[in-house]
This record gives sequence, C-alpha cells and structure tokens, in this order.
Amino acid sequence: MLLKKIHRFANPNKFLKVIYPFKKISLYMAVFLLFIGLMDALLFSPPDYQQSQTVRIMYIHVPSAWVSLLAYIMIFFFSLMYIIWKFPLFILIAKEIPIIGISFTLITLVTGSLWGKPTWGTYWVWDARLTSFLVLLFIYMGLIFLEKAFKFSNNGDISFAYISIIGAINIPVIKFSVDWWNTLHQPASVFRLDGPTISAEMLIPLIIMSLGILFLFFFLALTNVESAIQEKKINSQNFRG
Amino acid sequence: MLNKIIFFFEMDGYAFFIWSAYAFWFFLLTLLSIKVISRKNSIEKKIKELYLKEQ
Amino acid sequence: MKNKLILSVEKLQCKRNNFILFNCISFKVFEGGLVIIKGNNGTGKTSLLHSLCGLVSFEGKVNWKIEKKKIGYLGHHMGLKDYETAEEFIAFWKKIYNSKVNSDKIIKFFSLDKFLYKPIGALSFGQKKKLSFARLLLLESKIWLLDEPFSGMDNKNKKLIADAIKRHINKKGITILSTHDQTKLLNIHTKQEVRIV
Amino acid sequence: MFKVFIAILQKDLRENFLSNKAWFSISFFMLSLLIFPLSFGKGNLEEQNIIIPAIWIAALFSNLIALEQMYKDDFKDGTLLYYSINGISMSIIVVAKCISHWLFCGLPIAIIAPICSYIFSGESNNFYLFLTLFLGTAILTLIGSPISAIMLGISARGPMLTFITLPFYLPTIIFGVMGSNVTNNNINAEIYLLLAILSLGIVIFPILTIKILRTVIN
Repeated sequence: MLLKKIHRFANPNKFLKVIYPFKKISLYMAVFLLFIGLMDALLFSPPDYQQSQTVRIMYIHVPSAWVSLLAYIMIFFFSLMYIIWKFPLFILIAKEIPIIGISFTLITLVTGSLWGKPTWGTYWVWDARLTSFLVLLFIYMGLIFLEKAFKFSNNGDISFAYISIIGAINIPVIKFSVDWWNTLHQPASVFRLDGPTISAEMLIPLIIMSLGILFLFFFLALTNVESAIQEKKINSQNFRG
Repeated sequence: MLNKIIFFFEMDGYAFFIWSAYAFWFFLLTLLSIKVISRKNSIEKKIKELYLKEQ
Repeated sequence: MKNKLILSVEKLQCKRNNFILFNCISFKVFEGGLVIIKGNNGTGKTSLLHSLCGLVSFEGKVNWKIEKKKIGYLGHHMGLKDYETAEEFIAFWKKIYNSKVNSDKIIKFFSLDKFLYKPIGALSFGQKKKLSFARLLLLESKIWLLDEPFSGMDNKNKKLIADAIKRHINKKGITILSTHDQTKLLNIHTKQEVRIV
Repeated sequence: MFKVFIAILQKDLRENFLSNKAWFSISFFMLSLLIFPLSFGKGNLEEQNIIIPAIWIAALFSNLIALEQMYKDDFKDGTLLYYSINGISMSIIVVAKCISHWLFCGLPIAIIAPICSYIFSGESNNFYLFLTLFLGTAILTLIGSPISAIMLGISARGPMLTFITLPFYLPTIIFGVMGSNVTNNNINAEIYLLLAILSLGIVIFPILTIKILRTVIN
C-alpha cells in the first residue's frame, strides 16, 4: 500500500510537478523568515548576561548546525530507501544534498570558532562537538568526491548509498567516543545549549532563524534535485545536439 | 541617534567576531544559492535549445 | 521423444546506463541443446550471458528448470593467478568444487602435462585458456555459458574445444556460447542461433 | 562448506605470502615508526610519551596501504566472478579475506608493537598496548573491507580510498590510544568499548561487504 503510494510519486516527471509549488513557497518563506529573524537577532534581542553581545552569533551558528545534521540524516534515509526499494529517484535526491550540507557544516565550524574566541579564549578546542563536526565535514567531502569519481561508472549510485550508510553508523559512534575522550582528557569548557535555560526573548529569534534556514535548505535541495532530473533526461534521451 | 548606530556596530567591542561571522554566513549562503540557481538556469537554457533544434 | 526443457528465456531486456542494450530476446533450450549467440561488438553478448547467470539486473523472464546453483561459466577474465602452477590451480579448484572427476583425464585431454609445473604467469594465452577450460570440466555442471571460447586460439586447440563441447552435449548438458564466427566446427543437430541486433 | 573456507583461506594466505603485499605492510609499519624518533630528536622521545600515538598512526597507515589490495587482484582477474557464479557463498570469501588481511597487517603489528615500544621508550606497561592493538586492528580491517569493495568500481582509487576511510577509522583510534595509556592495572572501559565495536562490526560489516561485492562484480 505504502509502496504503491511511493511508486506513484517516484516517477520523476510527476515529482517535478509535485515539488514545484513547494519550491516556490519555501523560497518566499525563507526570504521572509530570514529577514525577520535577522532583524530580531541583531536589533531587538537582548545581550546575554554572561556572553554579552557575542551571543548573537548563536542565531546563525545553531540553525546551520541543526540543518547540516538534518541533511546527513536525510541522505541516510534516502540511501536506505534506495537500497530497499531501488527507486532511482531516491538516490538522485540523496546525491544532491551533500553539496548543501557541506556548506552549512562549514558555516557552523567557522562561526563556532569565531564565537569560541571571545567566550573560551581560543578559536579551536578539541572537544566533543567540534571534533565530531569536523569529522562530519570530512564525511561530506568524501561523499562529494565519491560522486565525482563514479560519474563514468555503472555502480556509482549503489556505492554512494552504501558509503552514506556506513557514515551514518559512524556518526553516533564518533559523537559518543569523543564525549568519552573529553571527560577524561579535558574537563569543562564544554559549550552547551539546554532548552529550558534559554529565555524566551532569545528563543524566538532562534526559532525564526532555524525555520528560515530550514526553508532555504529545502529550496536549495529541491532546485538541485530539479536540475538533476532534467540533466538526467537530457543525457538519457541522447539528443543529437 | 548616531551614537546608537555606532553602538550597534561596535557590539561592546566584539564587533570583529560578530560581524565577520555574519559576513561569512551571508557570503557562503549567497555563493551556494548563486551556484545552485545558475546550474538550474543553464540547464533550462539547454533544454530550450534542444527543444528548438528538435523542431 | 521430446527432450526435457531446461531453460526458457522470454522477452529479455537489458539496460546499461539507461541505454537499452537489447530487447525482446526469447529462446528455449532443451536437454543437449546448443545455443550460439551472434552479434557485433557492443551489442551485449556478455551482458546476455551475465543476465542468464543472474549477475546483471534485467527485465523479462529467465526460467531455469534445473538447479542453477552451479553454472559453468567462462569469460574474458580467466581467474588465474600468476604465481600458482597449473597443478596447484587444478588441485585448488577441485577442492573448491568438491568434484570427483579424474583430473588426470582432463590433463590428458587438453595435453596440459607439458606445462603442469610451470607458474601460470609464464604461460601463453592459449595455454591459459585451456587451463580455464580444465576448471570448467572440473565443475561437472550441466550448464555451460561460454563467452568467446574460440578467441585467440590456433586451429588445433579450436578443434579440441569444439570436441569438448560436443562431448558435453552428448552427456545431455546444455551449452550457450557467444562468438563472432567459427560455428562451422560445431555441427550439431540441436544447434540454434540467436542474433542480437 | 568448512573445507571450502579452509581452502580459500589457505589460498589467500599463500597469495599474501608469495606476493610482496604482506611484508610490505609490516615493513611499512617499522619504517614509519622509525620516522618518529628521527623527527623528535632522540632525547625528547621518552619525556613526551609519543610512542603510543606513533605506533597507532603507523598501524593505521600500514593497514590502509594493504587495504587497497584486499579485493583488487581477485576482482581484476575474475576470480571473484567465478566464485560467485559457481555457487560458492560470498560470506566465505569475505570472511576469508578479512582474516587473511588481519593476519598479515593486524596481528604482526600487535605483536611487534610492545617490543618497539620497549625499545623506543622503555615502558613496561605493554600488555594493554598489545590488547588494544589486537582488537583495534581487527576493527580497522572490518571497517575497511566494505569501503575497499566499493572502491573496486573506479579506476583511479588510491587516494580516494584513504580519504574516505580515514574519518571512519577515527573512533577506533581514539579508543585505542586511550586504552593503551592505562596507568593502573585495571582493565578500563575503553577495552570493553573496543570489544563492543568489534562484536558489532563482525556482524554488520561482512554483510555490507557481501552486498556491495554482489553489485560491484558485474
């Protein structure tokens, strides 16, 4: 039953028609929400009593961190679905996400280190979160290289899917491992964001910015998927041009 | 008024960190968007050309 | 008396990189049958053989009426290691296949005894091909799929291989082979040709 | 079935033994270990406690070097194809390959490493180094095997393999170095964690490798 439903939407031409309004909506929502969120984050939200003005970096740092993790989870699930059901559309979607995910990961790392300097005193600490994100960056890079390397080969799709699944097995392992590492070697200075401790005045711009970034991510991913489908069509029809 | 604007840009002396973070964020996102959108546009152009040729 | 049906292929279609290689191939093979697949380069002879083994994904129906776990296959790559000697090679595959064939007979048939103790890296192409045929005989399979068995061999060895195929067919095995030419050697009444366009 | 497994394992070991693969990875381990005292200057080595990280780095890279060859030869000359068509189950091949790979670039390193550590820095607490290397190199081999199978598809795969595999090796390295640095005589949590990863990996990675090899072969 579910399979039939998926089958209907897994047709690339139908999928193009389905995603078109979503793409438009997410573009408008992204621009609107990012504008409001930036205004709120820079002008109206109060400075933190401990970190003073530097807390404003949070409003771009945290949403991009979330989105870059979400991007990897999406790649994982699409690859898994591809391996189970063998619909080429899924892997086509999964293959377009890494380039967006790596940008957000890079943003997270750079803004994080810029935030770290005034609060911790250094740009870089080998602690749990930072190291795991650096590994995530390398895994994204590996995925992108893999996709490029298999461009002229038959089984690029399946290899991409399997590598992303192996990476997904490793991500929680990396996280836990580095947590362990940290507690033994380097206590404290761990940067945490506990939900309840944050005040509503700071939570609202954070949520708005996250939604804006999420919609931007959806817009970029859908546009990429659209152009990939069209590229595939051009290649497979073997035009004389 | 001017004081307020200057205060806003100074950010209590953390201006460098905050503004460079925001600048990097903005720069990378624009770069990504431009790349994605230009790819889409070039493909649509190609399709149009091929369509004209077929006719 | 009609022979037992062993393989029926219906509307087989194979794709590579979204290009259709061949379309709507159907044939039936009975006991003691010989199928010769003809076609130019790049028409997908190897892909057809691979799809019969179940290596490549395909559309259509391939029905084996007998157990297809052991298929005697001989392809372009012969699976020979340079450092092994021919004797070790035969002993190894005999152990792997758990076969009770008398290997001396095979050695005599293909006249392998001249280079039995040489490392395989020192052998010529024709000798290597004969060695891989020896593996095929070790398997004792009813099904033979041969990919260009005659390429790169001299006339004497071609006759030898044709002889081996004829013997196999007389034992009620089936053979499916792909080739450019060289079908004169195989004058068997069950011969049928499949042409890929 | 077991007889077939033994035969294939024997063949793999013989292949490793006769071609230079195996000796290459062990001698690479020794050679890269030699670089550390040279680049640190001899006097500093004992104070800085550099020998355990050095051994782990050398073990990692010698493992990576041999990883590329794991399925390559059998894939190129078609042996894998014959195995799979002639009804020999893939799991036998994969397990045999992993064992022969580990026997040649895991176990010797684990045995040599305590001796090297003693020569370089004179430390006495070498049992944990042996134990963690024993477990860790097995995990490295298991993680590497599916990636090495994936890389069969592309032609220029040397640097690609290293790049993709390294991030996946990191947790093992972290636990391994932590477990080797034990000062008291109680077996600590890292070794249990390594055991947990190993037992999980023995289940997961060979299955993944089998699936990948099936798709790659044709």
